[in-house]
Amino acid sequence: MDWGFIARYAPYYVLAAQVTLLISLSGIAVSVLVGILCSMVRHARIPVLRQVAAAYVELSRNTPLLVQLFFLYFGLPKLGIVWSPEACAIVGLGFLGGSYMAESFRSGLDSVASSQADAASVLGMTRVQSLRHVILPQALAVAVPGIVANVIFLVKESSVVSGIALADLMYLAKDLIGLYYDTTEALALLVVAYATILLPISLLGTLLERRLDHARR
Amino acid sequence: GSAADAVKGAAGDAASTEAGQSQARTLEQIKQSGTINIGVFTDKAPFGYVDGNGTYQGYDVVFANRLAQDLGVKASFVATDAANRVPYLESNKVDVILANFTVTDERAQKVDFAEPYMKVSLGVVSPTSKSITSVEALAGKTLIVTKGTTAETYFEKNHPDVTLQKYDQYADAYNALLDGRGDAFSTDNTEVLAWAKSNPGYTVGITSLGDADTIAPAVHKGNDTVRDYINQEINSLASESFFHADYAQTLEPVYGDDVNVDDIVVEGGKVS
Amino acid sequence: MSDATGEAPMLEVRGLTKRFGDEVVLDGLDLAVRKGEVVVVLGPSGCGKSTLLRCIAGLEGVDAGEVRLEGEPISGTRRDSALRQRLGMVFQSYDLFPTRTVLANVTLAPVVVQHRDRLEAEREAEALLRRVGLWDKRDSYPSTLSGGQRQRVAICRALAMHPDVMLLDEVTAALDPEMVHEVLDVVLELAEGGLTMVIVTHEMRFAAAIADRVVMLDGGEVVEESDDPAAFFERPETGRAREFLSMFEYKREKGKGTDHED
Amino acid sequence: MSDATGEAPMLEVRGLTKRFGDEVVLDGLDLAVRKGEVVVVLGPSGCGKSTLLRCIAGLEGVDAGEVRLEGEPISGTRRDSALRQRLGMVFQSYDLFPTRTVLANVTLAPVVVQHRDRLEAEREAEALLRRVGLWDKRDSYPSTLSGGQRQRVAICRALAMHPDVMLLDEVTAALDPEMVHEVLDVVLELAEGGLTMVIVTHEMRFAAAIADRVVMLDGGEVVEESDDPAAFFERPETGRAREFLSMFEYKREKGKGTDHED
Amino acid sequence: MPGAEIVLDPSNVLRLLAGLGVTVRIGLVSVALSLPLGIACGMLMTLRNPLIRAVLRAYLEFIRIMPQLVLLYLVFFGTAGAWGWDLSGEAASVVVFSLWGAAELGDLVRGALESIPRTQYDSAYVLGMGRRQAFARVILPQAVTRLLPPAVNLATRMVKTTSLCMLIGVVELIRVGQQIIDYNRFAVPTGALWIYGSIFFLYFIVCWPLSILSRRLERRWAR
Ligand SMILES: Nc1ncnc2c1ncn2[C@@H]1O[C@H](COP(=O)(O)OP(=O)(O)OP(=O)(O)O)[C@@H](O)[C@H]1O
Ligand SMILES: Nc1ncnc2c1ncn2[C@@H]1O[C@H](COP(=O)(O)OP(=O)(O)OP(=O)(O)O)[C@@H](O)[C@H]1O
Ligand SMILES: [Mg+2]
Ligand SMILES: [Mg+2]
Repeated sequence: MDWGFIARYAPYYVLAAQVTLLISLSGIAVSVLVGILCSMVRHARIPVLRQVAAAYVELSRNTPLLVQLFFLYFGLPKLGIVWSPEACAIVGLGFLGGSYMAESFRSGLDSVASSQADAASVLGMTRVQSLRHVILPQALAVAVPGIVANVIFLVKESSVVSGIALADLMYLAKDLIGLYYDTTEALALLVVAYATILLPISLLGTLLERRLDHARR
Repeated sequence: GSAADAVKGAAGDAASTEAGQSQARTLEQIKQSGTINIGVFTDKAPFGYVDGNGTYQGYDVVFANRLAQDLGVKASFVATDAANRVPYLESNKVDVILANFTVTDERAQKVDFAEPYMKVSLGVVSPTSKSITSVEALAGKTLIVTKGTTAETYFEKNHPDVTLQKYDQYADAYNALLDGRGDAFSTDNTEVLAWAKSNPGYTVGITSLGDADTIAPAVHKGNDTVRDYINQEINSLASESFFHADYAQTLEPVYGDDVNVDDIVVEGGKVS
Repeated sequence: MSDATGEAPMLEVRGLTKRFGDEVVLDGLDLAVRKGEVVVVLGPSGCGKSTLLRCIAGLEGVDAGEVRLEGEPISGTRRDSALRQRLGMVFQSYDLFPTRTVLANVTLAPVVVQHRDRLEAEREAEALLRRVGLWDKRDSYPSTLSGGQRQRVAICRALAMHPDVMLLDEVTAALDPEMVHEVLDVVLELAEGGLTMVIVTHEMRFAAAIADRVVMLDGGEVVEESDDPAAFFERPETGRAREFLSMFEYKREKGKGTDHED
Repeated sequence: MSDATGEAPMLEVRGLTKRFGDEVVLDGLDLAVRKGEVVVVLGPSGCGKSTLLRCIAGLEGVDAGEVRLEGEPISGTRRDSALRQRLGMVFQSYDLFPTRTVLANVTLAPVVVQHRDRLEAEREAEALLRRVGLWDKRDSYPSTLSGGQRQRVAICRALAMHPDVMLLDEVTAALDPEMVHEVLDVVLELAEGGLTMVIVTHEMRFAAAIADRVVMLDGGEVVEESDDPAAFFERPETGRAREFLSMFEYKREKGKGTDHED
Repeated sequence: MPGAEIVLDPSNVLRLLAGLGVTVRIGLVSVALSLPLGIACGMLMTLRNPLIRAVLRAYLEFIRIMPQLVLLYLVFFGTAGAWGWDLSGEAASVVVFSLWGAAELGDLVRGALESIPRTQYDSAYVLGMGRRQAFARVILPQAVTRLLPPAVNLATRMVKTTSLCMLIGVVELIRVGQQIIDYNRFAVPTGALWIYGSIFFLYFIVCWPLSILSRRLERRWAR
């Protein structure tokens, strides 16, 4: 191990980690929005939109992010649509993550027994009150492990954006390998960087799960 | 830069001793196996690319085929990226790299180069409408490069004021230029000249940048039997002006009369 | 079907018909419950007892007939919140809100629905929880309680809304015998306090003890009704009631087992 | 503790002690069951009834004491297959094998464990399933059956091994009253057929009807034992038994509710 | 729309299909290898041995939080740099996807085994079945029905993720597509749109049936 190399390039990894975080967090935010929209459309059984949502989920789940990104980044410009790498990455992650998030939300909603809505109703709650005070807190508690898994998944998948010239962690590592051929060091830093980002998320998820355990009986 | 170079040098030593645990195949072993593994580009026409039938073509590939033929073995091509060339050799994934590999000091610490068979320096291609004609004009602009190329190294070292946008593959880089994602693209001048010829609307505003470099085959560090054989081959091919013929077959259709063949081709390893 | 005195009964069901698809579950059913009366509804599984309570509570729409509360018609599921508050209901499944503590379960609806002051709601919840012996569990989550404890909290939660009528649907079906007793003691106490209740249960001894009136459903109709529960359980009049009650009797030709010995 | 005639009882438990951690669940318990006898074990929740049956079946190891089958000691969990086959057990939860049909559930162990001929095993399964009225369900999967049907199949599955003793642990606790009857009728029939059984149940009427002997556990010991179940249920001798049986009684000061009317 | 000819040219179609073949081959070989590894892993995880548990837990957690692309680089370049291993891109991909599949499948197997109620073991025991009989006849069939839907789902994800192999130089579907785009850059300027669109579609038609299968199995066995 070449510690000089590591000392010299570790700060670059910090910068690249910021890019990774920024891109994945934005992508996750979009995913959550898409996921809520999608699960609402499917939960409420809105006609046409429901089929559109179902088709979207299939497309999103059965194609790789890399191909989705290449299509957005290199394919769309041929139609005159040129998006920045950041835009492509966030749209791509949102497109991919949306269906995963929708799935988690849906299973959360489904897991709430219908008797809970009945109980709220006989207590005189309105639909909105029942959703806000009774259904959503429970649905969320059940959905949390899935959501955390999706967050980890999306941060991991964000490594693919290096392919469209976004200077994330993976991009930096590939670059250093190509420039200086210090493969071992570049990869060691890469592993440490991802572990530093994802281990806390993973641990936080476990903690959260335990805290919400009483909500799942 | 010098401290960094020292660091890199030390790292190079460490890496080569570590990599030494794996033995490169000798010439004899290659002959016995009946195939030689050669790393080539697949997306860098007219030097190394795959044609409409899926066959490897180009200036480097013609030489590679001849090398294999004279050795009496089959050429097995391995697709490589610019950035993968050194790791491929270090891990013996290929016996030889024939992928427009510019000879540099950093690389020479990691791999052994044979005699050169081409000359290059860097060129910069940009849209004719917003042609970039000097390095100074690049300041603050976005320059597309491919990871692991001499262009990347050159601009990283000498022009930190230029924003680099890096791609894994040449194909991606060219597409990015076509889609207007950067102001210009830099790589070997031979490459950009060839490309600009066939892409109307693009001009090579800077035809020669940095030091004039050579391009040579490379082998695993210390794999002398193979390197010596290649050198011997390059020398003997000079008698039949092999690389001129190669040029006529693969590059001339692209360059036409604009380029003087002797500005590019090196015969017998002798840089004129 | 109103009272002899002409005053409207607290709760009245008239010609209630309810279908699920082609299946007629309730078929023109009539039932009136006076203020302070405890009516126990009996009947075989699937005869529509739960459906009846759910129609009364407004959880299911009705296909024909109507439900009246103090003479005012309230059929249909789209009744407003004020009306729904007048009917309290407790279900078989412990349907407490799992993400809230015991105290929060009891105070949620008073605060959110009735806009009562939190402190006042908590004071009342304290009184209710003390009555069922669960005040020291106020900060526990439902998942940490036994089934009997959960049902007692569910009863408090319904009572906190001051309902005019309580509907109890097999509130002890999922409980161990001891817990059954815990819960039914609370219900007996409510009956003694004069609360109007409609109770579905399979605990025959409990039914006999608590009922002012017993109503037996079968085939979507009332097949037997009695103001004298003791008599109903001793000498049911219809064949169906006898058959139903025999479900709780067992007979064995004794002696065979011991014949084998030696 | 053996029989007056000197012959060893079918099943005998001597000084059985079982601890979970620091908790002593069974404390030197003695019990003998004669051939063909039906013993009902009663007691409050958590008193160790299930633990007793599980120790007898070899599902739990014991800390002291022993279990004997026809005089032969069989304590411990590592007993061999032949011995295990002599004790059949049915659990509260429907524990059928969900990936196999009803028929396959009943024939699996005879074929796999006893290496009996498949056709012969199926012929016997047919007889058993007809007896419990489920022969036409032979090709159904457990998930499509009602709880009562599942328990009847579970009983057939145990019977197909020709056990000497059947252990039934609250086999009706998760069932609706009608289904309870379906299942208990089958058990009554087995008792009449002379099968030796140890039964844990909370159905007091059933217990009174089926028991040759009633054993009440509390605090890890037998607190009351009676060869005359009728007398036990009418006039329990110990305070504990009286207290336990009172769990099934309810009393209400009647009339209060009706006072309110008008 | 101009440019469609690039994906109608028979030789291009054949090349793309050959690329898809490589993709599917890597996916299938990895799935096949991760099956025994994953089952072994899952069974080991149900053991009470704390050492085995800790080791497997660490393995699982590492695989769980590392991007597959990082793992590919680790195995492809890392092992070459550190130990001079000569793994081809395809071999490295298979190694990575098998290790990843084994970890994820192991967790599924563990979950399936642990989800089987205790009374199932008890019933088998009181019926006189031996440990092996009980496992083979009672536990395994139930575990498999619970396991299969998520396992098929995992296989879909594995096939999908083989797209990353292209970044370590494996000439698979995407790389072939890039070669075609590059070669036809002048003749068909809109090639990228068509080719990436086709690749998108090809992945979809390979993965979609697997997704459907997984859902069918799930519905069938939802008991
Ligand atoms: N939501 C529903 N959709 C379709 N059918 C239903 C629905 N709810 C109840 N039923 C049917 O209506 C009939 C009566 O059901 P209900 O639950 O009211 O019976 P019950 O008397 O409460 O029985 P149990 O004693 O088992 O609780 C049953 O045949 C049932 O299958
Ligand atoms: N596997 C176990 N580990 C620890 N404690 C146990 C275990 N099984 C039972 N116990 C404890 O042993 C005691 C007796 O349990 P057991 O299930 O035998 O009671 P039971 O009489 O069958 O009660 P119930 O009527 O509720 O079924 C209980 O306090 C229980 O908590
Ligand atoms: Mg009901
Ligand atoms: Mg028990």
